[in-house]
Amino acid sequence: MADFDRGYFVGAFRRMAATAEEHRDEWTKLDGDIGDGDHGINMSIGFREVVKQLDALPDDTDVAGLFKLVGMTLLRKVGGASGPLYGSFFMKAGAEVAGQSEVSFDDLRRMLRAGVDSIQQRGKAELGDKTMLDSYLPGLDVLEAADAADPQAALTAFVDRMRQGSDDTIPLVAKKGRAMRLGERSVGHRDPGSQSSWMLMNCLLDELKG
Amino acid sequence: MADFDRGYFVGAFRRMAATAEEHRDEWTKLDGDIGDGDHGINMSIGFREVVKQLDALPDDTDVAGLFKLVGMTLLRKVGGASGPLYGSFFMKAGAEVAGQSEVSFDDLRRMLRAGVDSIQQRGKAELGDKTMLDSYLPGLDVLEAADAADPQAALTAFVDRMRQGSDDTIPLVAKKGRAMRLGERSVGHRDPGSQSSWMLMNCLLDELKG
Amino acid sequence: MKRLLNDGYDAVEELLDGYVKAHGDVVKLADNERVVVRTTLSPQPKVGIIFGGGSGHEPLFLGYVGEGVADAAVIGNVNTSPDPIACYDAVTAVDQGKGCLYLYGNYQGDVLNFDMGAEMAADDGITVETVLITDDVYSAKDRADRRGVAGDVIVLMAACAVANTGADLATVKAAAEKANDNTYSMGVALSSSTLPVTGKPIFDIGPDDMEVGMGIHGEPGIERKKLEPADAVMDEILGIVLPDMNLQSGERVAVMINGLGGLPLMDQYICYRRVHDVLTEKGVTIAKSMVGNYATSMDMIGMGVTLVRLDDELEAWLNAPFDAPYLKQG
Amino acid sequence: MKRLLNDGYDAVEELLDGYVKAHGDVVKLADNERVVVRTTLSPQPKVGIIFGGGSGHEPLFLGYVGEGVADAAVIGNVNTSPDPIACYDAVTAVDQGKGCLYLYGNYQGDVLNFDMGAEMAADDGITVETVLITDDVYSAKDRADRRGVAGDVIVLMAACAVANTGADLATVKAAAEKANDNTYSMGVALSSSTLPVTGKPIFDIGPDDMEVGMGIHGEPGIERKKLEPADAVMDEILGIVLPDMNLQSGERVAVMINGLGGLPLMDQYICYRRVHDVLTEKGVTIAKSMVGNYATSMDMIGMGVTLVRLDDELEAWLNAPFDAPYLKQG
Ligand SMILES: Nc1ncnc2c1ncn2[C@@H]1O[C@H](COP(=O)(O)OP(=O)(O)O)[C@@H](O)[C@H]1O
Ligand SMILES: Nc1ncnc2c1ncn2[C@@H]1O[C@H](COP(=O)(O)OP(=O)(O)O)[C@@H](O)[C@H]1O
Ligand SMILES: [Mg+2]
Ligand SMILES: [Mg+2]
Ligand SMILES: [Mg+2]
Ligand SMILES: [Mg+2]
Repeated sequence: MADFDRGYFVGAFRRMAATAEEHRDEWTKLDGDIGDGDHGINMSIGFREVVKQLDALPDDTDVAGLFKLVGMTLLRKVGGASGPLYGSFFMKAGAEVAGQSEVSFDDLRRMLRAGVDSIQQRGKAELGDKTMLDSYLPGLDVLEAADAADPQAALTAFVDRMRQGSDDTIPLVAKKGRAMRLGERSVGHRDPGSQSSWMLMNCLLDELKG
Repeated sequence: MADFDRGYFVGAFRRMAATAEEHRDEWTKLDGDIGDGDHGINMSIGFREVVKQLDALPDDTDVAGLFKLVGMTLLRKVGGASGPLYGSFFMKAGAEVAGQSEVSFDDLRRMLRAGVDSIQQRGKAELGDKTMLDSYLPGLDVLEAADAADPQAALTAFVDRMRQGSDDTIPLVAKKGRAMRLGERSVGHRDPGSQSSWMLMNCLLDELKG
Repeated sequence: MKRLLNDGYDAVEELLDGYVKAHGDVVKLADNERVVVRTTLSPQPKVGIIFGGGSGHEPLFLGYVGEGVADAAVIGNVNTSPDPIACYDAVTAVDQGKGCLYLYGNYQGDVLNFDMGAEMAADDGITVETVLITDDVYSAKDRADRRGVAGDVIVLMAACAVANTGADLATVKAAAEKANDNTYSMGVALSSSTLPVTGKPIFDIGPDDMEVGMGIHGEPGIERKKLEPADAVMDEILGIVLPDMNLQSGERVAVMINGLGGLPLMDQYICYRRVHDVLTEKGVTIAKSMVGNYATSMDMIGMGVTLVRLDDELEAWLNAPFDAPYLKQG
Repeated sequence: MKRLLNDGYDAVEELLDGYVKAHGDVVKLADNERVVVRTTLSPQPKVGIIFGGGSGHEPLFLGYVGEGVADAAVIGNVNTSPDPIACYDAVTAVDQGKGCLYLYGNYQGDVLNFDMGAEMAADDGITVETVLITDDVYSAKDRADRRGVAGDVIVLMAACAVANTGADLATVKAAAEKANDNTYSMGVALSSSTLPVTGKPIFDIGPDDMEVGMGIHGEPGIERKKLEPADAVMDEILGIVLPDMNLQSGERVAVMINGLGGLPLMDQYICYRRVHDVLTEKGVTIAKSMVGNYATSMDMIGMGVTLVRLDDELEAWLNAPFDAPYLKQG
């Protein structure tokens, strides 16, 4: 059972920052179709600041501290719905492993569950409301059911299921967030947060693959 | 020597109104290139009102009164440089034949000269300044030199020379009006007022031809 | 469409820096660079009025910070709710011991962030109440679900008029709620705005089309139609807003025509004219008129109509003296 | 670009009708439908201040008619000087026996028409003086040949401040001349405006181009260049204006950023910021700042910088109290 240390997570966060930059216009376009066209831009603004923070990361920062820093940075810089949601996600995830310098794969699963719980607590959305939860929730179930002996396979299944969950948002009528007011006009469009969330989680997998 | 009565001039003014309408966008485009893009629009605004006035023309209006009415209407409705210039042109032209119900061809030549004098007096432009005077002035010289026995031929020569004068504005550097501040950038463009003026005078000819 | 910017990532900070430099006699940045506050607070302690939302709606929200108007504006990224720390910092910057009122348009992102700010303030023992502005008639059937558009300014005026009397937080909140309950808006957009970071429009729209029910963020409207003459568009808007507010002959209203940024004042007054004529014809009295760019979407071509049903109290609030760079009267 | 109008031929009349309906407490139409006048003139007789020019520059000129500001605005067709009868009718509507001052931008069409108006007024025994506004630095080498752009508002403020003291016509005229002599503007356009009658732009311009030295009528500027970032454009403008006005360290100025209509306030404040920083760096004091759409060209995307060299007198004039719908201070 692999251990995930601070270096691993720093690497994953740098990948997330690169992903946010690379997919900025794609996420923005998705949000333009059924939202206000800022999702990719704001995630890129947030992760640009994350990179600055990582570049100046104090040596004594542990995993919990790192997650708190990333969460707070997103909270401060992103705004909108996804700022507090992603911010809480990372902060709550980190809080699960306070004081630990390394985390086990089971710890990681607990972290992600805690993070997703906080999204749900803050945003009060349900499965099928056409939000990022439509990728997170089914993904987490798969992750938790997976064999802990093979984290890479488990994370692969997790991300694949999240991606599938994102695809599944396309035919849905939005019930939360800005797209909600579009009603039937939201049908046929992918939810932008479901796309950004699987792509960000995919960075955990990529960093593990190295 | 043909006489020109009120009916002739009413007909000519209606033709001018139709011409202003038809060439509105062309004159506007010319003015857009080196001016402020309003010449055709404002002439069409003015002549639309002229038509309204003609439709309600009091029976006792003589030629001088008709010209005064048209001049005043353009003065009131056109604005810009061409409002007072065309307005004065028609008012002064009419004043030459105060009290007459018909005018001779010689009267007509005097009218046009008086009108052009007033343009020059108001606008203080010279030949070659790239204005409507570059069509009017050489045109008038030809008209005055022409054989009074054949008004149609004389008016044809007049209009042809005006048209030529308009063509001749193309290579000029503007010295008056809005285009003046463009300096060399006005070169290569036809002066819009030189174009509208020959086209309007051409209506005198067309009405004569019937 | 074209903009005149530097790096789009710097646009909000440069806007705020430029704004406080231009209006340094009235406002400054709080310790938080996303919080615009009055240089000096009211000499008599009053409820702190905190107005906010995304940037890109200028003069909303920052233009309404000033004497007798908002005490602070909290500014987010373009079209994006401000962050919770800025929401909190605004409270600590302006609270005078009487508590604060958050006023912002009803968008989920804003609710999430402002609520977190209020929680943080509560931890400090400062009471923060919230009135969500919900004037956009076409955005939802129930008032509570509607978004806030130009009605933001109306609700702000009412809240500030009452706060300026020294009233307590509950009274100020009730005034804002009353104003909100009586405010009805609806708009159309003829173009998208252009985002500073991408330099691109948010959505495409045909040369002869308009988006009906457009908000002020570039969210799609509720319906896309062929563009019609101004009078027909006003008739269509009034045809929806008047029944929704059930406006009767003999009633009194305030009318606001709000330009979204790229629509000339000429067009806005032509729109106003039609609204005026239709209401007058209907026997409705227009007691107050406001025309201009109150809540924009940067360079978006479009406008909205806002009607406020007035009684004596509400009319007096809207006619109170205000002195902010973009709201001066009395 | 798109507009929200009815028949373009009716646009000016509908604008004026809408304007006086919206602001009926302040202004009305004179007997001439192209003349906007104050509903009530100053109780103390003063020199009548008559401001005017084409329409399509709103809020210029009509937006500045009000208490302590212009007594009348004379409005022409779009981008077109008003007619002489309107110019004359404005005089008879506002003259209080102390004569009137015509204030307008230096365009030949305006000179022709206003001069005729003044001649007609002279026939009635009313003295009308004229100050031509000539602030557009890039439009000509000699001040007397320059056109008037946003400086119109600066000169108006000075003239009105002095007229409000009850000063005689010569004194008011001298104040306007002093303000004009100290006012320097220059602008850029990123797009043409859209004409109401044709629904089309006046000129074409590439997606990456800007027109430098653009006026407010859609006349071509003096040079076409590649569009640059805001700071670079401001540096270019200041690189021309500052030497022209020979501005020295230690001097004091008013700064106006004038939006041409389609440029968001966000961009305008970003432009202001650069101008502020460059002037401050140079040791120049900014004693007054004005940012916004003061003199537009309908939906044209663009802006201008106006600098006014101040002495105590001029500064006091610009800080006088004004109360028109689009100019309220003090
Ligand atoms: N209540 C919610 N619960 C979970 N996710 C949500 C909720 N509301 C919105 N989201 C997610 O946030 C995304 C939009 O983020 P963003 O564009 O940053 O916010 P905003 O709508 O404020 O502009 C949506 O695509 C959706 O996935
Ligand atoms: N001083 C002048 N003398 C004669 N004609 C002039 C003069 N100034 C301008 N014009 C004519 O007027 C035309 C422009 O008319 P118009 O577009 O209506 O005026 P404006 O420049 O005020 O918009 C020019 O093309 C020119 O022919
Ligand atoms: Mg969004
Ligand atoms: Mg012209
Ligand atoms: Mg947003
Ligand atoms: Mg003109």
